[in-house]
Amino acid sequence: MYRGREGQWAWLLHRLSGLAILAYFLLHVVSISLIMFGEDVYMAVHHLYDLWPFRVGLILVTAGVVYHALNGLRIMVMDFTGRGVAYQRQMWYGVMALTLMATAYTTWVNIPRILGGY
Amino acid sequence: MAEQHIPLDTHTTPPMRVNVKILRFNPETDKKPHWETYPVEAQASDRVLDVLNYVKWYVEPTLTFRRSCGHGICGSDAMMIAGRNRLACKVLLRDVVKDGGTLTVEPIRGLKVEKDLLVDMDPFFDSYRAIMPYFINESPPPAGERIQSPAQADRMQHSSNCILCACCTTSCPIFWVNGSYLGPAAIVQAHRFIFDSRDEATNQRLNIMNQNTGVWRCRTAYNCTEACPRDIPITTIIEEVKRAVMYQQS
Amino acid sequence: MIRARTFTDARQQSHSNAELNWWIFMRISGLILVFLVLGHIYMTFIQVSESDATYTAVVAKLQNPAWKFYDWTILALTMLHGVNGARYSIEDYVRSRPNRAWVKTIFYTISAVIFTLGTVGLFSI
Amino acid sequence: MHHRFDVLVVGAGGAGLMAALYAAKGGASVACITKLYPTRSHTGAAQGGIGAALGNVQEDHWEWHMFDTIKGGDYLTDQDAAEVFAKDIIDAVYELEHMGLPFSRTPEGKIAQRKFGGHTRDFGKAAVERSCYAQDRTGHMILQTLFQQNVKEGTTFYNEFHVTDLIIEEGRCRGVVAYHYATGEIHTFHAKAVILAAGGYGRIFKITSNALTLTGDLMSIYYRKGLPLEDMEFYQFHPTGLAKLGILVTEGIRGEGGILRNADGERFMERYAPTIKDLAPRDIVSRSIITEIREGRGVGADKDAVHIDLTHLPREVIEGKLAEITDLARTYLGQDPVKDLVAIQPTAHYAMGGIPTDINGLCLSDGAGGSIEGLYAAGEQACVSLHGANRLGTNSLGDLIVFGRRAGTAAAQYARQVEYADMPADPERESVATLEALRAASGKENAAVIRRELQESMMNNVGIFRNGPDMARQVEIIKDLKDRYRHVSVSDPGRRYNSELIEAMELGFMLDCAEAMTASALNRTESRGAHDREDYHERDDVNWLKHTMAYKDLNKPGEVLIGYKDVALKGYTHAFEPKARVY
Ligand SMILES: Cc1cc2nc3c(=O)[nH]c(=O)nc-3n(C[C@H](O)[C@H](O)[C@H](O)COP(=O)(O)OP(=O)(O)OC[C@H]3O[C@@H](n4cnc5c(N)ncnc54)[C@H](O)[C@@H]3O)c2cc1C
Ligand code: HEM
Ligand code: SF4
Ligand code: F3S
Ligand code: FES
Repeated sequence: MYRGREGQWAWLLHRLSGLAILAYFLLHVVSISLIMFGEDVYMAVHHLYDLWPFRVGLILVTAGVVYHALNGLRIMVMDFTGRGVAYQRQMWYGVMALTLMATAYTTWVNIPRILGGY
Repeated sequence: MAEQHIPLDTHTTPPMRVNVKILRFNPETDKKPHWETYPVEAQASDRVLDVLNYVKWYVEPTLTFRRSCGHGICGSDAMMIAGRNRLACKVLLRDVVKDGGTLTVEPIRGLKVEKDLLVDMDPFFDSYRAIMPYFINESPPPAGERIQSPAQADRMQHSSNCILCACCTTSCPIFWVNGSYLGPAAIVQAHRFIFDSRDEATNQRLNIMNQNTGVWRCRTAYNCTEACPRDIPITTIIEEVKRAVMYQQS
Repeated sequence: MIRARTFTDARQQSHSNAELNWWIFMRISGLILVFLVLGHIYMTFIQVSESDATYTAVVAKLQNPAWKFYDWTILALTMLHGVNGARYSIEDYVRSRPNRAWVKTIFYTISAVIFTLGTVGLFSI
Repeated sequence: MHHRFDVLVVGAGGAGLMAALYAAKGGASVACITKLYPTRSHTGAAQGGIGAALGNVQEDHWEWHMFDTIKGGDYLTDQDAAEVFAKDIIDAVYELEHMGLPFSRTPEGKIAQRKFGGHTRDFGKAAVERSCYAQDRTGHMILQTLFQQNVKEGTTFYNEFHVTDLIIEEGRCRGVVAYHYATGEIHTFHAKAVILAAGGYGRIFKITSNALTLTGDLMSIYYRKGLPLEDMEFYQFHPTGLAKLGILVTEGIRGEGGILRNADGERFMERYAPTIKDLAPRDIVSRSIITEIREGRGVGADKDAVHIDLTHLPREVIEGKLAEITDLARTYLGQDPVKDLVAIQPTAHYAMGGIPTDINGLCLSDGAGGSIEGLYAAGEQACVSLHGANRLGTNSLGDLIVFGRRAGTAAAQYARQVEYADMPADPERESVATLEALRAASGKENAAVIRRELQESMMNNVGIFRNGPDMARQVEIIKDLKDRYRHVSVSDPGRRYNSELIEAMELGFMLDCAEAMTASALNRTESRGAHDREDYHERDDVNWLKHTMAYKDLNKPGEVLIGYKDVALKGYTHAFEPKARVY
């Protein structure tokens, strides 16, 4: 592995998170659009989401989206301001910290739901 | 002079033992690259190039790599040292390996390995040529110099510092997987002319930069900036070019 | 100029702002999506449980044209943003030109189908 | 493989690229053969600047520049060359600017200029700002700019081709033979005119500012044909090389106000050159440093260096105008010029001598006006004798530009007038034989060991201070090394990128250059410019105001025949009488 620094990992995570949420997004659209075939079809698939692996997966998707969104903002700041490039490293640590916090919060909220099967 | 800081004598740095682990490949005899390790006794202040020369001269004469100036000015000896692109003559041993440790040396990525640490540089120079890397001003020159303010000259200060060593381009993850990206080195060269107040081909160069193979391929991974032995703020330069293209088109 | 070896090369080299426009679009759409997508996730996954999105709940919510519009904007923007983002990856990682064309065609087709499906689904209620 | 071009340029440093450009402008088909990628040439290492009397900062005149050059060369400079040079260089610098070279600027937007050792106003009155610079990477900018212009003109480059032989028959050069590093093939190049610009040979010394690839290849090839090398005894040691490493610290640091201090902190140059002190020419400063060291006032573990003090200069100057060297000191010594004194030591730097040429670059075959038709030389490897016994700082870059241009123009003109002369039946025969002999030699000698011994002994015996007995010993050492060289082993049998073979070949070239240098130096029983003999301490104009021409004795291996050539003591409009050289 090339020993790149923050920028390389920021980019790699951005790309992976983007592709991962795209994959989830495509599935999500398919499953939601089943709504046009009536309640039975829709709910049959929807119940799958109650299973805990799916819930954990959703937490990860949330983490991915939050990271991608915040890092996307970091990229825009870099693209349009000189300071953005100068402070890209610090901004990335900020992005990581906020992502962790958001993920922790989402997990915290969802643990009782997963445990309670709700 | 009493208050002056008299430096330590830096030439008597402690000796150290290192294992130099080199990714070797000779297409005439080998099917695929393989690692070879050479134990070497050296000084902490030795350059990695000194160590490679030592191995070549006294241990394994077939070891092949490029080098010339020995002090980071010619750009011959770009290689991947301890996982990062650098010039072998511009890193000191003490900065990349501990006494008794192992130092890995590999060829730079994304260009065809010809032998050991030596790669085919032609694609790299093809990209360079693609950006029209020469001053263009067809109006008849004055008798003396063309006037340029110090501030205007400063705009090129960083980008004109490039020695075409390829450390940057071959550290870029976008370049590794797909050689069609012109790469940071070519963009730095373009920047040098785009921001030269005397040059008249700014629009053509921006158009080249605006293509699918140009600046838009850069995903701001910063490996280039970290790798540049001339401390050129490459990502900043690429971003300046992106903006220049954007403003030109709007 | 890079020497044009094929017709596609030549066309790409003819002056085009396509990449610039997509680059700008990625930023603008991204900026909007921050609010839409994070809002959507907050409302459907954090504030309430995912399992609350039952058939009845969804139908009820979509009675409001404002939500329809909200959801469709997410659908459209994310679709364009995500598909273009994936195009970047395809152009980077799929090396041979013919393969690249194939992969892109298949990928665009699937995406278009899913986009239609989503749109129809959204407006069928 | 066989190629054919009107004009061939060997070497792609400043001189080669300039020559190629002008040959192309002269309407010739041009190819440039270089053993490195062009931008790797050592011209890129030049830092300080290029001297030209533009007068952008202070009044200046080419006559003053001409005078300084001649005086700097200790009156061994050919004055016609100096006159042409001092006039032409002004134009040439403007031309570089018109090619886009990013010079530093004065507040009015003109090319910035600064002081440099030995450059004075009013025939020696006081230092003058004459060196045009682009921060402290003028050579880098020149190399890049000239390469760019060659890309623009579409010059054909043969990169990583090592020239192994010149084809000279019946007094006319017909082409060259080159070894292709990538494939191991021999290529022959047929040409109407050939321009040699392959740089210096500083690698024969242990401590040097020169690149590992500067091994005097073409000088040696010329010399092996029984043709003369001029003024080989004059080799410049630059006073300020980074201690132990030899990496050059630009003279610009003295120009900007850096002060040399010995172990006692004393500004010792006040004793050796009271008028211009630290700005004295290189040979004087180098000798002063060595004298300080010999008298026990050196610094460092081995007490073999002195300090350069920049700490009184503003940080902006150190990090701005002297950025390159600041970086070098920080990288290699861990010393920061802003607050530390940097340890420096004289380093082998520049060959004043080389292949003799007239002022159009035409190669001379003897000291009496004979020449080789169709063969030109320029740059460090040539000796128009602009630099005489000692080169002034910034005059080498000027030399590349002015005489590279003249050689290019002259070669193209010649090529227009003549037809291709026939190549011999098998021009590559000798090169193949040499290389195959090296490959086949299964001796026990290690090229690296021989090279190291050569470098150490040259440094000790033919270095800054010289004397008869040491040099006589060195003659024997070189003979011995040459004997051993015949048994050198090349263990890599490969064809592709055989760097071991190349290094062995280069060692052969180095041995020849060392041989010519030592013989010339031993022969000259006086001290002049860079050539300083402890046993003949005075300059001797009566007997020695003449150029040395060293010929290889083709009948007796290892022997050198010495001839002479007159010094041009008059220019076209000006002449400067030899005087004592004091600063
Ligand atoms: C560190 C340093 C700093 C300097 N600073 C200054 C300064 O400030 N001002 C100044 O005026 N001068 C300076 N000089 C001196 C000046 O830079 C050099 O003398 C000059 O650059 C030499 O240029 P060149 O074109 O003759 O050769 P080089 O630039 O050395 O080029 C030699 C070329 O010949 C080619 N070559 C060599 N052998 C062969 C072969 N066998 N076959 C094919 N090709 C071959 C090489 O590939 C290369 O392209 C400095 C020198 C050094 C070392
Ligand atoms: C939520 C707010 C979002 C923001 C602020 C955002 C921002 C960005 C930006 C600025 C880029 C361009 C990166 C570059 O040029 O280097 C990008 C790329 C990308 N985005 Fe988003 N995006 C968001 C949401 C999404 C969503 C929901 C998806 C998935 C469908 C997605 C998928 C991608 C992909 C696949 C890429 C390409 C990544 C790459 O080429 O490395 N993005 N995003
Ligand atoms: S920009 Fe820096 S890393 Fe890239 S080629 Fe130039 S000097 Fe090397
Ligand atoms: S590493 Fe590559 S992605 Fe851009 S910032 Fe540098 S060129
Ligand atoms: S040898 Fe010249 S840059 Fe390293």
